[in-house]
Amino acid sequence: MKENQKQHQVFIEGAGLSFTISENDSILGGILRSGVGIPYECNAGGCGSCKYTLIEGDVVDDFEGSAGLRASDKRKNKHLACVSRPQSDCVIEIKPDAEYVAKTRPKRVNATLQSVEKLTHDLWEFYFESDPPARFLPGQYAKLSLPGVAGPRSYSMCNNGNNDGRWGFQIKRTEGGSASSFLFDNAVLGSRITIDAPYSIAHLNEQSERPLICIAGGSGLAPMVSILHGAAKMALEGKRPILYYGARTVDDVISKEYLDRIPHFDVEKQYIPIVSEVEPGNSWSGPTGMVHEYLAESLDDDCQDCDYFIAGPPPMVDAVRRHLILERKIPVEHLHYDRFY
Amino acid sequence: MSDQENYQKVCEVDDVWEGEMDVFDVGESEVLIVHSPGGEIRAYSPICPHQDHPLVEGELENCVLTCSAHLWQFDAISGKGINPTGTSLTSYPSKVEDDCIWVVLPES
Amino acid sequence: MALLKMEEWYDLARETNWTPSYVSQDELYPAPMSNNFDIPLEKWEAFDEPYKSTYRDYVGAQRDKDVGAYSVKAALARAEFFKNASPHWKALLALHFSAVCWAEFHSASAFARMTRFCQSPGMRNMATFGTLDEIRHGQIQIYFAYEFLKHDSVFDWCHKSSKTENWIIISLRHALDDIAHTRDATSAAIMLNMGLELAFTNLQFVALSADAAKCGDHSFATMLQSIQTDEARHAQIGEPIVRIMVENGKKKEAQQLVEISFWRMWKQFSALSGIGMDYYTPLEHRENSLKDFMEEWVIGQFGRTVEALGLDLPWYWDILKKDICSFHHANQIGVYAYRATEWWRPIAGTSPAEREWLEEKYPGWNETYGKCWDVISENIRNGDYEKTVPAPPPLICNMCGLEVVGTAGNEWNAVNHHVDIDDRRYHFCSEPCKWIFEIEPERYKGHKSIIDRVFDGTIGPEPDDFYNYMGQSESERGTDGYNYRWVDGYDEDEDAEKKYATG
Amino acid sequence: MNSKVTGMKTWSKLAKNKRRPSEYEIVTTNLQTRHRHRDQAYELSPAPDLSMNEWYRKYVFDSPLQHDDWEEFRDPDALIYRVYTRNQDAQEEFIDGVLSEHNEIGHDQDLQPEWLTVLEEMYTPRRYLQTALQMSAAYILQVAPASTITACAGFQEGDEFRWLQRVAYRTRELQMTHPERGFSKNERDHWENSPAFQGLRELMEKVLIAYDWGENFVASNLVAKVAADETLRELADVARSFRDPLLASLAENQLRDSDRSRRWSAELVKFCTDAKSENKTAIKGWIEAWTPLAKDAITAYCLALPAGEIAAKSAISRMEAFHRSLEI
Repeated sequence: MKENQKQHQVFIEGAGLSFTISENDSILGGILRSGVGIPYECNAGGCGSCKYTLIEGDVVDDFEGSAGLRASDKRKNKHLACVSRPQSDCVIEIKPDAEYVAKTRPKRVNATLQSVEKLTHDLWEFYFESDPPARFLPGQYAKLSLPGVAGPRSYSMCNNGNNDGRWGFQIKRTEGGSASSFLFDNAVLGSRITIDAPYSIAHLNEQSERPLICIAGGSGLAPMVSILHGAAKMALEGKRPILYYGARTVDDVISKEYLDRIPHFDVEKQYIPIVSEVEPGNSWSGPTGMVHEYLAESLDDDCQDCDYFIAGPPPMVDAVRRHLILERKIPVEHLHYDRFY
Repeated sequence: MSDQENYQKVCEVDDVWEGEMDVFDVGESEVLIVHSPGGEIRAYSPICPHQDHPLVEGELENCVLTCSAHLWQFDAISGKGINPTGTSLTSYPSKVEDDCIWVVLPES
Repeated sequence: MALLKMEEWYDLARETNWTPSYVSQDELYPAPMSNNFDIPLEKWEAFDEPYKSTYRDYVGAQRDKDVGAYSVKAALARAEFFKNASPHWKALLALHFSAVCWAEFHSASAFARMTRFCQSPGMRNMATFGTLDEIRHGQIQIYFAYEFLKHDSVFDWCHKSSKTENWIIISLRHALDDIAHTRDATSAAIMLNMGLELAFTNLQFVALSADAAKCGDHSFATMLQSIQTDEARHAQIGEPIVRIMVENGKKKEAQQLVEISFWRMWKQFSALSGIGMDYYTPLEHRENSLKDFMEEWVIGQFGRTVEALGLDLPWYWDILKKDICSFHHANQIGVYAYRATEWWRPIAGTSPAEREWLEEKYPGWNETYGKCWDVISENIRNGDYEKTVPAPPPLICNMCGLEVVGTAGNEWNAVNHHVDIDDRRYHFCSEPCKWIFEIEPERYKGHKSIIDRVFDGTIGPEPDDFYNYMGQSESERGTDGYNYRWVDGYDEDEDAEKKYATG
Repeated sequence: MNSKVTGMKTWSKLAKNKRRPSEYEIVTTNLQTRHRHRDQAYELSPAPDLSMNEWYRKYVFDSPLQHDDWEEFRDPDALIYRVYTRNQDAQEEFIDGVLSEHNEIGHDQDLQPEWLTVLEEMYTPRRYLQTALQMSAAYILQVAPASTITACAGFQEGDEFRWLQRVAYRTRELQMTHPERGFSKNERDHWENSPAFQGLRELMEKVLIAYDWGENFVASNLVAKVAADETLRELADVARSFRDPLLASLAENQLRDSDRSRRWSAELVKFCTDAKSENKTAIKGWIEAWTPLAKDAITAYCLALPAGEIAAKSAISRMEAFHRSLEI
């Protein structure tokens, strides 16, 4: 978090806004830190939400060939705010969007590893601690810069914001994944990382009175745990949130004991794990199949009036949102998710 | 109508079959031509009113146009939002003449 | 769930024969649709399929099979694969899909004939699955082919070929109509299930699937495997019937049906899969040759199955062992030379490196077929492209519809097998093709090969008449898939392009 | 260079419509080979030398039912294999649930003796009727002049087999609870000899040998199958009054399949009559020729039901209503 990098001035044409940004920061980071909102989701060059047109100046793109930018976009001098950094003063064109104004402006903090807990054979929970308080809303994510790993990686917090500076993440071990290889193989208690947070507007809205339905797969569990903790503090009388969790195998199912720690959460009634690949001979007696197929069979007709939080592997998120929006006709504003790729 | 001379040629009708949509360059601008099942032809701005995402990457099924980014849906004939409501595609006047599709684009 | 187990009730669903009284047995099971080979009805009723499946399980399993194949992700991966595929692989895909889509869909009718006209309830039910399976195989493969169409119009033939009079389509239709569609239900069941599915689908689908996986086309590979598992289910119709025939003194008849259908299918596979394996599969992905596959799966495995059922090895087994090293090599020369009569872009597949592989797999290849390719290569190097296209029409076998060929070079051994009937001479590529004709000349003698149709005036004299007759517009005539760049290897693409391109 | 490799929007055979074809059209049209030459449906010696070419000429090309372009027929459900298996898997799962539920509450133990007699004589023998219907659909399939018709008939054949197996399943289940009765022993005898079934059996046997493709389609799908289904509907109504909701549920589900058969059959009728007025005459003639036999079959079956004559009348009137709906 060195602040001795060169600073540049970025001017948003048409909006009459300008802000100062360090050469090392992404345009998106700079915009959000200055209190302006523009659309974004994955923060990693995948979804293409944060496209802007460069009118003047130089930027460097950290992610050549990112999926979010088409050849035709490049011809029109478009870039992605999340993966481009200014190299001079710039003039850009992008439509500010108040919905995306950060309720807590993202900041970079240093943190050290405090504890590790094994949730399943390959999904572990890591707690870090920072000096400044941990400020974020349930469901938001952070960009973690890990030693020896090129570029930041996005992970959702699994706890709630707090003054003790505690940040919880759940990370899945993936073969050959450098981020997971640092955390699983090299990190020791006390290892230092940098956290840039919070991001995302797919967070719990304490004003909404709609019942909550959380749908997760894989490491998409973390934001749901955060949301369920957050919801526990809200007095949603008689509106118990439901957690659907899609696991590939029985071994990937999150234990009831772990979820039992969420206040007022009745795991027997509110937690529905669904397994897609049951080995022959396994004694699994719960539902099987893909999460969206299970929802197709089991969601009630009054599902229109719920808020949906969705996180997990991209194909799962895609199948679930297609089902909810295209088949169930649920209003798009009731769905909360970030499109990662 | 004084529009008459402002019509610009986009493409031939055969370029966009019933049930298809496609994007064409007209001068400096782009226009989305939607040929709905049933035969109606419409011209729209090619970008979703939600965010900067090309509509042509979405789907056109049974006169419903779905944007691939956030699955916003629009009535392909009226351009009005189906989910969410209260929004609509930016529509341009269009006509079919001499087996070609013509539009009037706003002055930029 | 309190449900009965399949074994508890399955047999009841196979007790469904009744004795008609408002119509006669002969009216209900007439020739040419039915033939019980004079075996008593109760023997047919004893038909027992080794692997049993219920409708309930069938739709569940089949639904699951299709989920992955039809996903958007799989479709994108296929499109990506296709864009990067070499002309070799594109030619292979075009050839595969244009031959199998309609052929498999059409097989639904052959299974329906078994359901309607056989007299074994167990077989009736298995054949119903067969009918549904074949509808699947037609539809899923044409769906895959359709994804390629927007990149390359040669794939239009996957859809349009079924009713055309292209010589390759005639040849395939003749073979399939002979074994599956113009026979009584019992014979069709033996011929289709034994002669085609049991004998060759491993070769077609397992081998191709392995190649596809090696090339990175995983969804194609998975789809082919899933087809193969369907085939394995309904192909089991053949074995119990052969057993019933053998046990009831009809070994000779069963033997002949197997021999006819196996040979007919061998000729088709030899030309289509043989060329596909040994010439069209990209060299870096080739492991086994057609000969390797044939020796292991067909001569070995199928041979053992035939003997285990109480039949003999076909009389032409020694001829077959020679044929697996020769027929497709010779036909590849013809297929390449007459490339304009084909709708895809044929591959020579005889670059220097490929010739090395062929020599290794088929010792002596260079001295025989290689000599022909020497001449073709030399003409190309000299820019004499027209010399690579033979002027005279080829001699076409009146059974298999493929070119009458022999081993080229010093060992030239083409023998003109022929039969004369009613002032017409029928030509055959081989002793077994002639033998099949002579068993029942009435079945075949009225059919005209594409060349016969030229000579009798069905096809007009102008070159365009020939292509029009075959349904090929000018843009649908095959050209060298590499534009002759293979002659000195594929590496120096740009230079070679300049060198050979402007012919 | 090779001329530039370019793709196409859709199959050339579908391009003339200038319309994006549906997935159904992409994978179901133009996959048939036999409807090419009058004497040579199959690529071997022409008729009469090859008896199968003779068969196809006589019964398909020379059928009174004619169309210049059979390939233009479309299934109104636009059903393709993967949707068929998906839908039927869901239906079968539902049926599994219904069967399991009733089994668990001892449904069969509580059935009244007089109802058990009806099940034994009127329901379980229907697996033979299902077999005849399965065979009948299989014939339509193998002579159908277009692949879109092949597909419709193929799924219908699958449906008939589905219910053949479900009736067999129920037969065994009833036998296990009531071993003293004739379940799984007497069905063939009832089918071959009981007056209730002789009309249906006569109808089916005669339909099966009506080999002309047009007549077969009409006799099978517009008359015999409709008659068979309407008798099932009557049986299901009686089941309700005898507190057998299980049979009622099964029948209701089976009749959903039959509705699909009626939809495509009615569409094929319209397709034919729109093309040629002679087709109207032919179809009308066949319906008239086959209906008396079907009425007798319905009457014989229904008279053996507790509801008797009323059942027969309502079943017949529904069959006639279906015929009227065809606007022939």
